[in-house]
Amino acid sequence: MRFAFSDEQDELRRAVRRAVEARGGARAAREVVDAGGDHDAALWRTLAHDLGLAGLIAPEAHGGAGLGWVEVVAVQQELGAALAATPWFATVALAGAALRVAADDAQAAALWPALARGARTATLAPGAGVAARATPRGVTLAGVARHVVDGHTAGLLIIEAHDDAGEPALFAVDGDAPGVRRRRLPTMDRTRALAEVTLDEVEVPARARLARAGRAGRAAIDHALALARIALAAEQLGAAQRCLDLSVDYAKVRHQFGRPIGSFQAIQHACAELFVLVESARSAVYFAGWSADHAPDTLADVSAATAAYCGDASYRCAADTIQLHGGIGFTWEHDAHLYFKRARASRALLGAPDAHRDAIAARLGLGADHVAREGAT
Amino acid sequence: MRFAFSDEQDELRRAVRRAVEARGGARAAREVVDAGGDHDAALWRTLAHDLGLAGLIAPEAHGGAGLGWVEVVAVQQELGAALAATPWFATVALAGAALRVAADDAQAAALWPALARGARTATLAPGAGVAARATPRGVTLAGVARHVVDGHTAGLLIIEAHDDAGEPALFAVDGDAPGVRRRRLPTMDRTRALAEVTLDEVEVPARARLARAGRAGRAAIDHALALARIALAAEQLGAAQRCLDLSVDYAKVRHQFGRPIGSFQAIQHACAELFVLVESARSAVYFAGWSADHAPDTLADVSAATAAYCGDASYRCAADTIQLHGGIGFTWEHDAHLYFKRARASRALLGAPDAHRDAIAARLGLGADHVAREGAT
Amino acid sequence: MDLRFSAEDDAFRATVRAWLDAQLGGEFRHLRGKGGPGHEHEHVEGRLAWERALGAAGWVGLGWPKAAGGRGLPLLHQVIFHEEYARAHGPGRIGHIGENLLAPTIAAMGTEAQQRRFLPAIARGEELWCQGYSEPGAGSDLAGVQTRAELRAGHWHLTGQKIWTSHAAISDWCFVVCRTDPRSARHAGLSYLLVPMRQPGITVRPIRQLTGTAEFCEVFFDGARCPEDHVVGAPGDGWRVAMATLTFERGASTLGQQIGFAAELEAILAAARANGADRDAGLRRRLADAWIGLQVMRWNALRMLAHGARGELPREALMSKLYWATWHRALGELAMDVLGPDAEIGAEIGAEIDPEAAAGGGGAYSLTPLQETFLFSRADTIYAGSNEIQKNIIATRALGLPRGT
Amino acid sequence: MDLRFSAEDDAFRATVRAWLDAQLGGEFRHLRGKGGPGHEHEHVEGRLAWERALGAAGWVGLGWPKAAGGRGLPLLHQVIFHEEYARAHGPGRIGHIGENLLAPTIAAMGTEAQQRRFLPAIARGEELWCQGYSEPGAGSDLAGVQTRAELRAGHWHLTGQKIWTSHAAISDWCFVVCRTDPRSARHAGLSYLLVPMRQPGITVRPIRQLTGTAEFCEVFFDGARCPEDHVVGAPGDGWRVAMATLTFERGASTLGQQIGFAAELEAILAAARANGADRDAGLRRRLADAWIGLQVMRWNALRMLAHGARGELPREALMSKLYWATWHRALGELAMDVLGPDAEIGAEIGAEIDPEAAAGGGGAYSLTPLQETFLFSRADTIYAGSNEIQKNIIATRALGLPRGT
Repeated sequence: MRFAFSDEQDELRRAVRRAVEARGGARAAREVVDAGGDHDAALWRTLAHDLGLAGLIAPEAHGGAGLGWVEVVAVQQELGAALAATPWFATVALAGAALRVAADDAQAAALWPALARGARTATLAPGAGVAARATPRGVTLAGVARHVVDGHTAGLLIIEAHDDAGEPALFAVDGDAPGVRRRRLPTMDRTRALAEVTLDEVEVPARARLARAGRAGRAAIDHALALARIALAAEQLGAAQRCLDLSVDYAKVRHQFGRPIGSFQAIQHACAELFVLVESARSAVYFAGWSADHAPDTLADVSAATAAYCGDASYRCAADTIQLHGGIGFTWEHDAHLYFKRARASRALLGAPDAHRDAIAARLGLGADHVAREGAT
Repeated sequence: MRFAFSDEQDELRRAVRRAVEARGGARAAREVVDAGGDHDAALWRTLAHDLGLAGLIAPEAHGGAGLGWVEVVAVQQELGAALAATPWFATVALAGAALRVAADDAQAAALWPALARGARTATLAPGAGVAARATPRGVTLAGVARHVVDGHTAGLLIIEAHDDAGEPALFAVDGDAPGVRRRRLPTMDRTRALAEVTLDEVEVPARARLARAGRAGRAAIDHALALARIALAAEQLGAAQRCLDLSVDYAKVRHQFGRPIGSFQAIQHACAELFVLVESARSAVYFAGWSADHAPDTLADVSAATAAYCGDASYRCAADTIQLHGGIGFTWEHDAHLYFKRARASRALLGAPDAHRDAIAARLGLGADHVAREGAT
Repeated sequence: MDLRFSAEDDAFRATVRAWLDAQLGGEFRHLRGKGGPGHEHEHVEGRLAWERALGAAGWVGLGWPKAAGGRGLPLLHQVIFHEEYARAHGPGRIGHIGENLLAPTIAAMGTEAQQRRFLPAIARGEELWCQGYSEPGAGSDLAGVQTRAELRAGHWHLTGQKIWTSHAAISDWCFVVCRTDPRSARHAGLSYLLVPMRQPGITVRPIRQLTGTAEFCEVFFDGARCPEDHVVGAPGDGWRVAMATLTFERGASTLGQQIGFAAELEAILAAARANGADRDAGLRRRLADAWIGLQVMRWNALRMLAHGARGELPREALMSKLYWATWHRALGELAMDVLGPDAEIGAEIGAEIDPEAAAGGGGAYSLTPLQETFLFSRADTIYAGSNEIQKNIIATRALGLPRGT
Repeated sequence: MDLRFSAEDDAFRATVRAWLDAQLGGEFRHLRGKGGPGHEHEHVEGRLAWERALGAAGWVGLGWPKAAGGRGLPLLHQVIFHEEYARAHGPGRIGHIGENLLAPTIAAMGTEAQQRRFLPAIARGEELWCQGYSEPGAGSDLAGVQTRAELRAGHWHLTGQKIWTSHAAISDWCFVVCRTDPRSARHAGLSYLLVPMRQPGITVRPIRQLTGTAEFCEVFFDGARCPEDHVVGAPGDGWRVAMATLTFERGASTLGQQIGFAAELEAILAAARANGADRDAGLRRRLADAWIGLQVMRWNALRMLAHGARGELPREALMSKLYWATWHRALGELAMDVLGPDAEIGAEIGAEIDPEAAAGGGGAYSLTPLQETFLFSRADTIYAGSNEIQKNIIATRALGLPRGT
């Protein structure tokens, strides 16, 4: 049993860390924010081209490294620590998860190479806002997907759409296809772009529907989301760890009443509680990453538990980091607010913690006959 | 504006305090518990006969003092501080509230005098467990009322029963009436007796139905419960204050690491948080007591808010009192567990805090079309 | 126990209401709801005029002693004024610090000359004050102040830096706690100086906060001066004077503040009803709990004020900052959870990002009111005594626990 | 990352399981699920026999060095043993303190004579040990120990009082931290003595706890003796030895403990399904959260154990006591909230109070298992290092924050 990254996985993690640190860590994200930009293009170049990470999970046959979710976790952890503003999350952890789960061989061969080369970005638009209508020529998609990560810049959109019977499926749509309108939404967290994607009777061929045998429809979408949530949780872990580090470092040097504030028990206990959250989040994320690759049967529960835990833990770490820094933590100049806003946004992305708890409760057989009993009273 | 007891009210409070202290405070409750007894008979004698408090809220015409809920609050606060095991709460704050709200003049004249003299005890059994069936001779009551405070010893039972249409009403039933079976339940908190009262086709005359004009049915029961909850909250306040006092006193004298533990910030902050809870509970209880007498329109909301706040606050104070005392707080010998068990039991009596929150949410118009919307999906 | 206002109280309330309605329905209509915490940048010129209008109508200094030029009204009347002010959506009071902190200090501890010089201008709403307490190295720890003042040729010469100073850019004066005995340490050797802000040697720099706006300032003193007699109390007695200032805030504005909170809560309730978040039982209970928390806050305030009207505030008043700050911060979080994924979306939803504003640095960062509540309320538990400091104060002063070492 | 057990691990597991099934399905069937925290009064004689059976079968001292008479098994095998033990509902281990605390201490720091004298009897399950650390005036603060021992004529003579001592009434031996240099203070001048419990001069008094049962004892030393050479390490070196003892618990039993927790949680889930509490969305989420918390606890434990198998436990292991104690205490509260008003009702529901038992003093106080969990778990956050102490330890040792003064 080995509950830690292998040497290769850890080298991958360190390479990403070196890359984000070369860009100044969170300073790069801040520059993107201050300029109203979409991404840190330089960092993306390094990740995608120099390190070849755009193809991290792409099959080797399609130009990728063919690695798994433990490696995704390793990368995301470091990107989260620096609040990296790149298309990596949407391209690899969102769209990539969907392709991994649901694309058949022909679709994989058609879609992966450009993504793996870093020549094209992608995203996933889950939800019930888009309708799919079969036509003689293929499928027509119509509706609005909101809160789509990088939705206005992604070259490839993987869109959840529902047919007349309410059955969902995933469709690969070119971001520039006729009828696709997209606009960036003004968000509180400016380090991750969200967009509204409107599909105005967009016609796609039938083969745009991701259709890997036995891995389509609701089950495929849920599986892809389970993977995506683990990647998001890894990012939250990295950010939470950084928040704790910032707080502990500050508590050691900031003096009040003639002593470092870190010698006050109130500060010590607050930091200790964050430590518990961070280390527990780490155990969860690592376990979930391993489960994604090796234990599909329990993945849904493991992912939901990890997402619920990390969503709350990272928010709490970021919020307390402001408090532990006092006035300075409240300023635009300090990074604390960037972590705080990212933590809040991430906590509502791909389902809030309470939604994950509801899913687990349902699987535990709680409230199963809720409606029946309600009806009886 | 005067947000404090009047001199007379405060003298009443002090008289009760002297009475419970003369009995050794919580030690008297402990003796009742250790002996498996029902009540502290000596204290009840003092309260009912020496101080005349059995008739505190009874109309003067029926042998009482004709006072109001601010006075009830003053008494309950001190009884709660000592965990007094007496029939006062059930007789005056439960049954008395019901009579005050729902008894017509003839019923008041028939029922109050024995209660006001302390010659008879009483209780209230709310809930939906008992059915009322009209007969040619009057009404037949059948069913089971559980968790009835002092239900096995009370001379007079005020029982909520529902007719075939589900309409509730309150009925005054003699505790020894044929068909009434009662047994004390084994409870975790032994300082307040709960009983199961079984009504096996108990026949009562029609005049047993409390029927004050315009104050019957659901509205009367809700009003009585609103009053009862305020009395319970006052008791919780008294107990919470005592827990805080015990904790602060202990923190001043208990030394660890060469200094009083009360000089450690962790202990200081825990105590400070309890202080906020206790003082806020006091504001709520006093305001609610005044509202009971002077602001009937807002009473339901004020009572629910006070009950929710005080239920949680007193539980937290008692729980933290164990923690603040360390090992000694966990022993049978120390009073902390008596307060802890009472706080837990009280928090579930007359509705849990979440139930009060649900009631307030409904009045705030939240989830009003819940069922309709659920049905539509 | 009697929680009703008297007939006299009600008459006073009617007078206040009539005046406010006339002004805020008329000449000053555009100021309704502007300014206040998180919004101090709004309509500054208009609000300065409003201060003068308040002063001219006799609404400044309601609680000051008559001898000091005030009206000597009882605490409950002050409370009524603030309640009505909030109900009428009166704009954020730029004059608050001069009226409620500095003026009572001078009235109690200043010389007659200081009283004559400073109080009337405050009462007229003409001179604005800011507070020079915090420093980068002395936030919670006032005794750690390092700003120095040296007496030379009849003037104090100041060197140092203050921080978290509200209204510094528009204030005429600042009361500054600084070290006048260079060999002193901690509480000793501090003095309380009255320093004109409009002079060379003072630089004010706004601090941009996480909301994107600038609520507080840094103030740099580099050779700034004030006359020798602009010291309150004796030189070296500044700690005592500074502490006294902090006790003059009697909480009269508390109920007004709560009316603002109630409006925020109402907006959140409306949002929950509108977007269906109220179908979630957990959110329903949190909303109900926020409502309960606000009622309790009101009852606490009434109790403290009713007590305070008869003399010193009771020890229970020590909890009010901790209570409201914690409640309000949780309200901000609740607002976001009610809005769900839409909580992220800023004010100009439906509009593209303005590329010019974005290029100007800082990006266009236009928040919705609930986003502002959420973000700005993070400061509530930090400024004016953090939650940690408040708990220290309760533990030692209200509960008598021994000070930590 | 590889979270699978190896084939060798699985084979070991099968061996353990077979033995346990045979014993706990046969001769020791009546001990299944008996004893353990909150239940130490149950079936004591049977559990003593069980200890000897474990010893005879070679299940004691799995992790001790072979040189010390143990089996030197890797940590993961110990973990497997504990998991299987819990799954088989093995009774609470009376021998735990001797096996897992005292024996490794003697193996590491004792003399050869001490090892020969004491280890085999522990390995055979024949001699039981209790721990003499806490005192009425020194709970969290071991350096405050006041129990004294004086060396006279080849024996240490002990005077003083220990408290919170589990199994004191049935133990053969106690390792006692006491002050052997009367002029010493704090950490200096303490010694770690091995004291026979069955002698005049030792009085054991059970401490009745809030559950009504007696889990812990007080131990009074009044002229009790032990031979001069029954000191581990040098006289005066007791602090170092005592601290070493605390590090020997490697957490091998952690996953077994969690299997017990899982059974409690399952009982609460079943209660919620049965009484309809699961219709309440708030309770549903709290139940799901308890489940999540337990998974995370397991993942934490696996991570620490997998790491610990390769050497020292990582700093993250410092959090495990705080985590499980806090989780378990919350579980107890959740159980009560799930049961609602019925949570109050004790075990003999349906029966009248037994008047005789009641008259015997203390009342008949028979709790349901969930009530016991609720009440006993209040101790979890206190004993073996309170939550406050655990946070101090994390802050200073794991995070390197400066010690408070």
